[in-house]
Amino acid sequence: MVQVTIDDASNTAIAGTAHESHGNTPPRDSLLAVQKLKKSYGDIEVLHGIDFALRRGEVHAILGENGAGKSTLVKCLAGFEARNEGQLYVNTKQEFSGADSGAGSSTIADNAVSAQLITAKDWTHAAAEAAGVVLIHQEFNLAEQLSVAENIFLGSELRGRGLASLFLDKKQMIDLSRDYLATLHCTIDPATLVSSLSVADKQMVEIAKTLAKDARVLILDEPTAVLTQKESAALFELIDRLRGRGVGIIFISHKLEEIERIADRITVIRDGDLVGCYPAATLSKDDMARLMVGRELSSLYPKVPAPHESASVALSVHGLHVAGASAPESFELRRGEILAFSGLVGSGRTALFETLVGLRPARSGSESKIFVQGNEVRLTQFADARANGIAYLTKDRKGSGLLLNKGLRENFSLFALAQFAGVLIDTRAEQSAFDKAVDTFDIRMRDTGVVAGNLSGGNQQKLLLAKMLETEPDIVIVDEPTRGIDIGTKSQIYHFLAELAAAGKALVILSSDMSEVIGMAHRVAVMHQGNIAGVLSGNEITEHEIMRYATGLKAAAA
Amino acid sequence: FAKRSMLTLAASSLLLAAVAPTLHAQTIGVSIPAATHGWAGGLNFHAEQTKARLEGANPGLKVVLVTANSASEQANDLEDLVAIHRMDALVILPFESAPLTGPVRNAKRRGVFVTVVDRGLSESGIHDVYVAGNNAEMGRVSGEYIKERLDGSGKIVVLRGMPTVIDEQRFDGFMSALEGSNVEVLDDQYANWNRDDGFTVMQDFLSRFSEIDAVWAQDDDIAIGVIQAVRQARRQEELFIVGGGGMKDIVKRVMDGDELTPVDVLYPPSMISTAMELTALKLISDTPIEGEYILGSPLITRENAEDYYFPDSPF
Amino acid sequence: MTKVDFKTAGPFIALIALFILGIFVNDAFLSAGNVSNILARSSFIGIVAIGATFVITTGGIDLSVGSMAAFISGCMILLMNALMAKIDSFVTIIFLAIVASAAIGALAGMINGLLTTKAKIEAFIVTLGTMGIYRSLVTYMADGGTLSLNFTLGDVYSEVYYGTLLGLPYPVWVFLAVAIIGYVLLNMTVFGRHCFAVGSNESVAHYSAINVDRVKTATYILQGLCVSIATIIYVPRLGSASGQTGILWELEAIAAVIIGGTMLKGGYGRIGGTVVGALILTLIGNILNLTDAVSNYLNGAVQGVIVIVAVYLQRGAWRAKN
Amino acid sequence: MTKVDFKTAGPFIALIALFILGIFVNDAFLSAGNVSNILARSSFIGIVAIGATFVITTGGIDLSVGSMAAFISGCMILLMNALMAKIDSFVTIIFLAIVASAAIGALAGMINGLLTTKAKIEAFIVTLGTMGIYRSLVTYMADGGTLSLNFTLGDVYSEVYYGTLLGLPYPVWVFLAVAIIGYVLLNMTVFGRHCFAVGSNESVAHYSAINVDRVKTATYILQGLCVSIATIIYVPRLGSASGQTGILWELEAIAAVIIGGTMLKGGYGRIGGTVVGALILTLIGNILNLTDAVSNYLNGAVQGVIVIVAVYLQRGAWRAKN
Ligand SMILES: Nc1ncnc2c1ncn2[C@@H]1O[C@H](COP(=O)(O)OP(=O)(O)OP(=O)(O)O)[C@@H](O)[C@H]1O
Ligand SMILES: Nc1ncnc2c1ncn2[C@@H]1O[C@H](COP(=O)(O)OP(=O)(O)OP(=O)(O)O)[C@@H](O)[C@H]1O
Ligand SMILES: [Mg+2]
Ligand SMILES: [Mg+2]
Repeated sequence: MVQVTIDDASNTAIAGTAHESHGNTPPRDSLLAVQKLKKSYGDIEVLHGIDFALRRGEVHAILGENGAGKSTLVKCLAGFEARNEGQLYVNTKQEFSGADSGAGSSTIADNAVSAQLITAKDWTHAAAEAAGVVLIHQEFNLAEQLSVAENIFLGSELRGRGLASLFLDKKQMIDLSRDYLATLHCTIDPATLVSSLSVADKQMVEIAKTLAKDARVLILDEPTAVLTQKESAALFELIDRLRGRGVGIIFISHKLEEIERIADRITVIRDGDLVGCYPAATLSKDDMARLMVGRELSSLYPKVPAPHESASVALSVHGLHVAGASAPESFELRRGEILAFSGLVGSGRTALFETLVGLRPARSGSESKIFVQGNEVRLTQFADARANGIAYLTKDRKGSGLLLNKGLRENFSLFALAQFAGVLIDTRAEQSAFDKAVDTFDIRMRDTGVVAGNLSGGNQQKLLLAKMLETEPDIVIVDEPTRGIDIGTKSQIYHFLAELAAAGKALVILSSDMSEVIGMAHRVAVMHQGNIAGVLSGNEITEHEIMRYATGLKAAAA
Repeated sequence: FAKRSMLTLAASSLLLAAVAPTLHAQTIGVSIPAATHGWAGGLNFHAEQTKARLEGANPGLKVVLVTANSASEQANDLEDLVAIHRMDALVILPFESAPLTGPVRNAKRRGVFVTVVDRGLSESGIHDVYVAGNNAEMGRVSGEYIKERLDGSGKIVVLRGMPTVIDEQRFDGFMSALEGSNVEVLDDQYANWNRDDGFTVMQDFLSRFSEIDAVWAQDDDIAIGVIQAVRQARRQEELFIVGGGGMKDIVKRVMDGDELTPVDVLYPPSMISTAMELTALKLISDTPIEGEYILGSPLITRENAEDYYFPDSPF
Repeated sequence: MTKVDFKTAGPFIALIALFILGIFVNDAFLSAGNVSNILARSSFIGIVAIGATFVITTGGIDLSVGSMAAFISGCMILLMNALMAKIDSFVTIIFLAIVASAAIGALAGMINGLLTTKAKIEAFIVTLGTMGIYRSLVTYMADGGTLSLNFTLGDVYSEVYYGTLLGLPYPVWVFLAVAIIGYVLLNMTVFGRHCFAVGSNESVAHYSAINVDRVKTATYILQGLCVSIATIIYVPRLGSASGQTGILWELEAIAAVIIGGTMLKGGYGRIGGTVVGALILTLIGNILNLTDAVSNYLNGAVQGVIVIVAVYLQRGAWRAKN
Repeated sequence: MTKVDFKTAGPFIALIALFILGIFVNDAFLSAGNVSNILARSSFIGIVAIGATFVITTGGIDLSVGSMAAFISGCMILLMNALMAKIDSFVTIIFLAIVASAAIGALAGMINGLLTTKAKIEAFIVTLGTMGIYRSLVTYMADGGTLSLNFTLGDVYSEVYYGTLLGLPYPVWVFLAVAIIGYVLLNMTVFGRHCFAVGSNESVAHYSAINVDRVKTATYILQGLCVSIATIIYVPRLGSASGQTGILWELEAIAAVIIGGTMLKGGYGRIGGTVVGALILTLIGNILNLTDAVSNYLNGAVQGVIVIVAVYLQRGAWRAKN
């Protein structure tokens, strides 16, 4: 039967709330729906009245620019944030028990909402989880010092039977974890500590975690941002299977081709307002981009003319031996050139460049020669790299990139701080540089007073870019620079990087995004198991060629 | 007091003359509190000195000196003295009386000759020798001096040590001496046998009370702090201070006729030497020396101060 | 494989090194009496430190344990002395005192826990405050002096400290039991798992539907219970309580925990290590009593150096792993 | 706006509440003498606590400050007494002693820092160890007793503690100066930013080209220098040093820092709050001495309660902000 709980202000609001546009009224087969949802942080309203409904067995994508409010919306849906206004309906239990309730005694039933209306106060994440609504956060939500299996079952640990029910059933948890990971074609050992996993593996653990929870509604907030195509494919396989079982899936991504591939319906939001809800089949990728950005986009990848043969060498690396790699590595980079490093996850791109810039010790006893603009330099600390005009942007923005509990200006200036300081820090200069960067990088926040952790994921990435580029480096190394960035901003960033190259800076892009590599690079170095397997240029740069080197099918002509 | 000095003298001469080779090595365990404040520092100093002297004079004698920072640490020390050093005799100045009663009894049951110093155990019949300081007496002597000096009426403040039995006994002795007089104790506060706390507490007393005729600081470390506070407030003229213990700095002042500290009350840390010597005497010569040796707390005045002034002692 | 062993073995290596030093310094070190003394002594700090392992693993700290021990001792003694007039059976009296002790310990721990979690005051401040409070209370109860257990009763009760089973003193058995229970609780139950999670990342724990406040409060209650158990075997040893009882136990307990490999910042706790840590601390004191090579004034310095070196060796071994 | 004020005002509110309590308890509280006593007294803990603010902001802890103060005092006194025989000018002697004090403080801090960063031993253990070491050394230097400054020299030097400028004792001016320098250093310089960054997230600091080890070590050196400054104004007060000197300063300093709103877990530090925290602690002691409404035995309890309540009020206000 229908249970009705009505919160204070909602009585009158509900009558006749049938929101006809785009068929967004909570219909009988809605698993989870909201109407007129508003959410504010402090005095700042972030969502201005969103209608959204998730049907059983559908993949419903949410599309929007960075900071549009996607994460906020799904956090409200999953009970992680309390909404300020609006109604929320859940219907997971009836759906799965197969009972489709008819009329109730209230007006809501007359509205054909066979779901339960839940007050904001009651919709805690625990309640949501009990109702089978599971959210994978955009930012990781793992206990670093615990193992994979321990994380997967955190909060819902398995225990033995009988007397053994006092104790954890570790073996079963490990076995099941291994099974869940296998479903995702992921081979990490469930006993590994999460702190030692790569970001991609952490994401796989996050996904595996949901499998342990038997979700009716699965919400994935940018799960593929840190995954490679192969891992993404495994995820989509899983999504297809769950959809077939009637699970409702909310999927957020900035990769439009993924949305095209997997979504049934698409809800677009812009600046906290609902743009509309559309059947996926009716939208092309260009439509999607236009709807979310609200204007026509210029071409995504700007044309950067390859540097002239005579352009001087900006960076030259000889015999750099990364700890753990089998052989030393050498390469060159010319001014005005964009060199991309591609490869599978864990192929050693990050390790190579972190070692180069002095963030990690090289293999002990190894000798390398590094020339910057023709002068030999020793980069034993990251500060040496900075002093030689090199900037390196980490791919782990949460763990190593930003101080999440500190203000935006403080974060922005941390790397380039000396530029703003004589004896004391010139906060005025700092502030104006920050204001300029907010402009340049289009960092969007509703309130400049927020801490970095409260920025939307994409805007955190932009802030990180701004931070590392503030020193105006001549050699820019960016590791996964557009991770989690919306298509509009991506294009901005590509144009920005292109301008840098055009101005004679040398760029290295470490990326798992194949189209980015192909679209931007003059040359592509493909890494395999810690070393460069091959370097492609011009017409050789194709997805096929890159994959052949990356997977070890083809090795560098020795 | 006469009995005590004579005995010490007798003991020392005997030991220095001890030539009779001992048949088997004898071990005396000495367990005292660590040097955590002035008086205990003096105690440690005298114990070290006496150990060197006894061992030097008696090749067959071994003195093991251990120090503790708490009652339970001292109980550990006793166990170690029994289990490891297999001591024949124990000289102990208990950190606190009650908690060490059991552990000392255990040692005693193993046939160890027990000399207790200063703080009596809470059970009678355990010790063979008791060299007793007399805390109540010390308080009483101080109280009586203040009462007399003030002609039976005046306002005083009291700075106490730490909340322990010793402090209680001294304080009670002091208060009983004042009984019936018109000497009014304005307030008493703990100063933890510590110079800094003595200074701070006295500063506050001086702010609080516009009229103070005398201060009982109970301990010379506290007295040092009190002196500085009084000087800072420039109220030297109106009051005097009675400390306690016999610290050389204070005794020197008494000797020099400092009006601020006209007297001191002796509570000698050298009592440990007496106890160690008596015990050694017992071990070596088997002289019957069981019993109690109560040390007095004489008033140190300008006249007799020279007898109590030991410039080389750390206390 | 060997690397993992190294990590776990860290504290053990330090322990063994000290043991060898002990043998080297004095023959009597290895005597049955001495070894059993060391074990019995380390049981106080050891038991308290096992409670502290939970608190620290969960990211908290408890500075009040020493004065809590003094307070509980005082309450037990007052209660037992009072019951002497009313109840004939010594065993009943002791039993009631033990029950009361556990209740007070749990309550005191709960107060620390609730002030930390509900009033949201930092654990360091809360327990610094309660440290002063309990110590004052026991001083007050003892009127500035010492509370002593009734003599005849004390004789009976002292069996709990001095009695032996299979050649080992009872406190050692109690220590062992507490250690085993602590190990199981921390490593094999849901509660233990949640302690790790809360210490590792509170918000993750929160989002995993773990009641963070409850877990934290529970660790303080556990700590209180451990203090109570330590007190139950402490009281028969010294038969008294005063403002000086249990002084600096908090530092010793925390040191034992950290020497054992638990991280002060939370998220990583090891009961076995804590046991070894407590033994190491006791051993250092014992070894200093074995020899007079070191001036008594320098005992503290030697202790300090050994603790630092012990942890260095251990962490060094640990680092070799990565 | 008002909300931000609340946050900053937290400790001040507690301070004012105590001040009113003081006036209420005793008229003498407001006397010029008493106020100047309070200020002069709080300068020791205050100066040490300013150093501790840096260490704690950066995520460390230093338990050795009290015994370091004792050790430095002892060294200064020995040095000055020795120089008396060689140098005539008292001012020169005092100047040399001050230089030596700063050098020893910086060195002692550096040892703590290097053991923490290079030997990778937890700060708690390192400084617990050095705490024992310094305290032992000073006891040893004093032969278990007290080191006293030469009397004539002491009279000259005592001006540093007892002298006044514009009606305020010199120590207060020194405290003020250290506080201002500390404030500027922490909030307005690159170094201060780096302290926040390291305390907030070491890995982010590392990836921002900050030399994490150097920043940490520098905070311990700063702490050592602060201890040395505190010592320089402490020695002339009583002209002596012993194993008792500076006892429990570490707890008081840390408490002052935390009462002032700095977080023990690092990443958030406030010099102004620390100054207020030190004043609060001194005030509590002063008020207790000004009244006999409270049994002496319960002083510690009242202190504990006030500290907890003060922090509660403050954190309560702080929470209201979010
Ligand atoms: N806890 C918070 N406090 C204050 N503001 C917040 C908080 N969380 C999010 N915001 C703000 O709400 C807005 C929407 O953020 P949200 O994370 O929902 O964006 P998003 O659509 O998920 O963007 P992205 O694609 O970058 O992840 C942003 O302006 C963000 O700064
Ligand atoms: N802290 C570490 N300890 C041990 N091995 C590590 C560590 N970090 C990385 N590795 C190993 O070094 C190799 C290179 O890792 P790295 O993260 O550099 O790869 P990557 O190609 O940059 O991966 P991604 O595609 O995720 O950016 C991997 O085999 C990884 O397992
Ligand atoms: Mg988002
Ligand atoms: Mg990489």
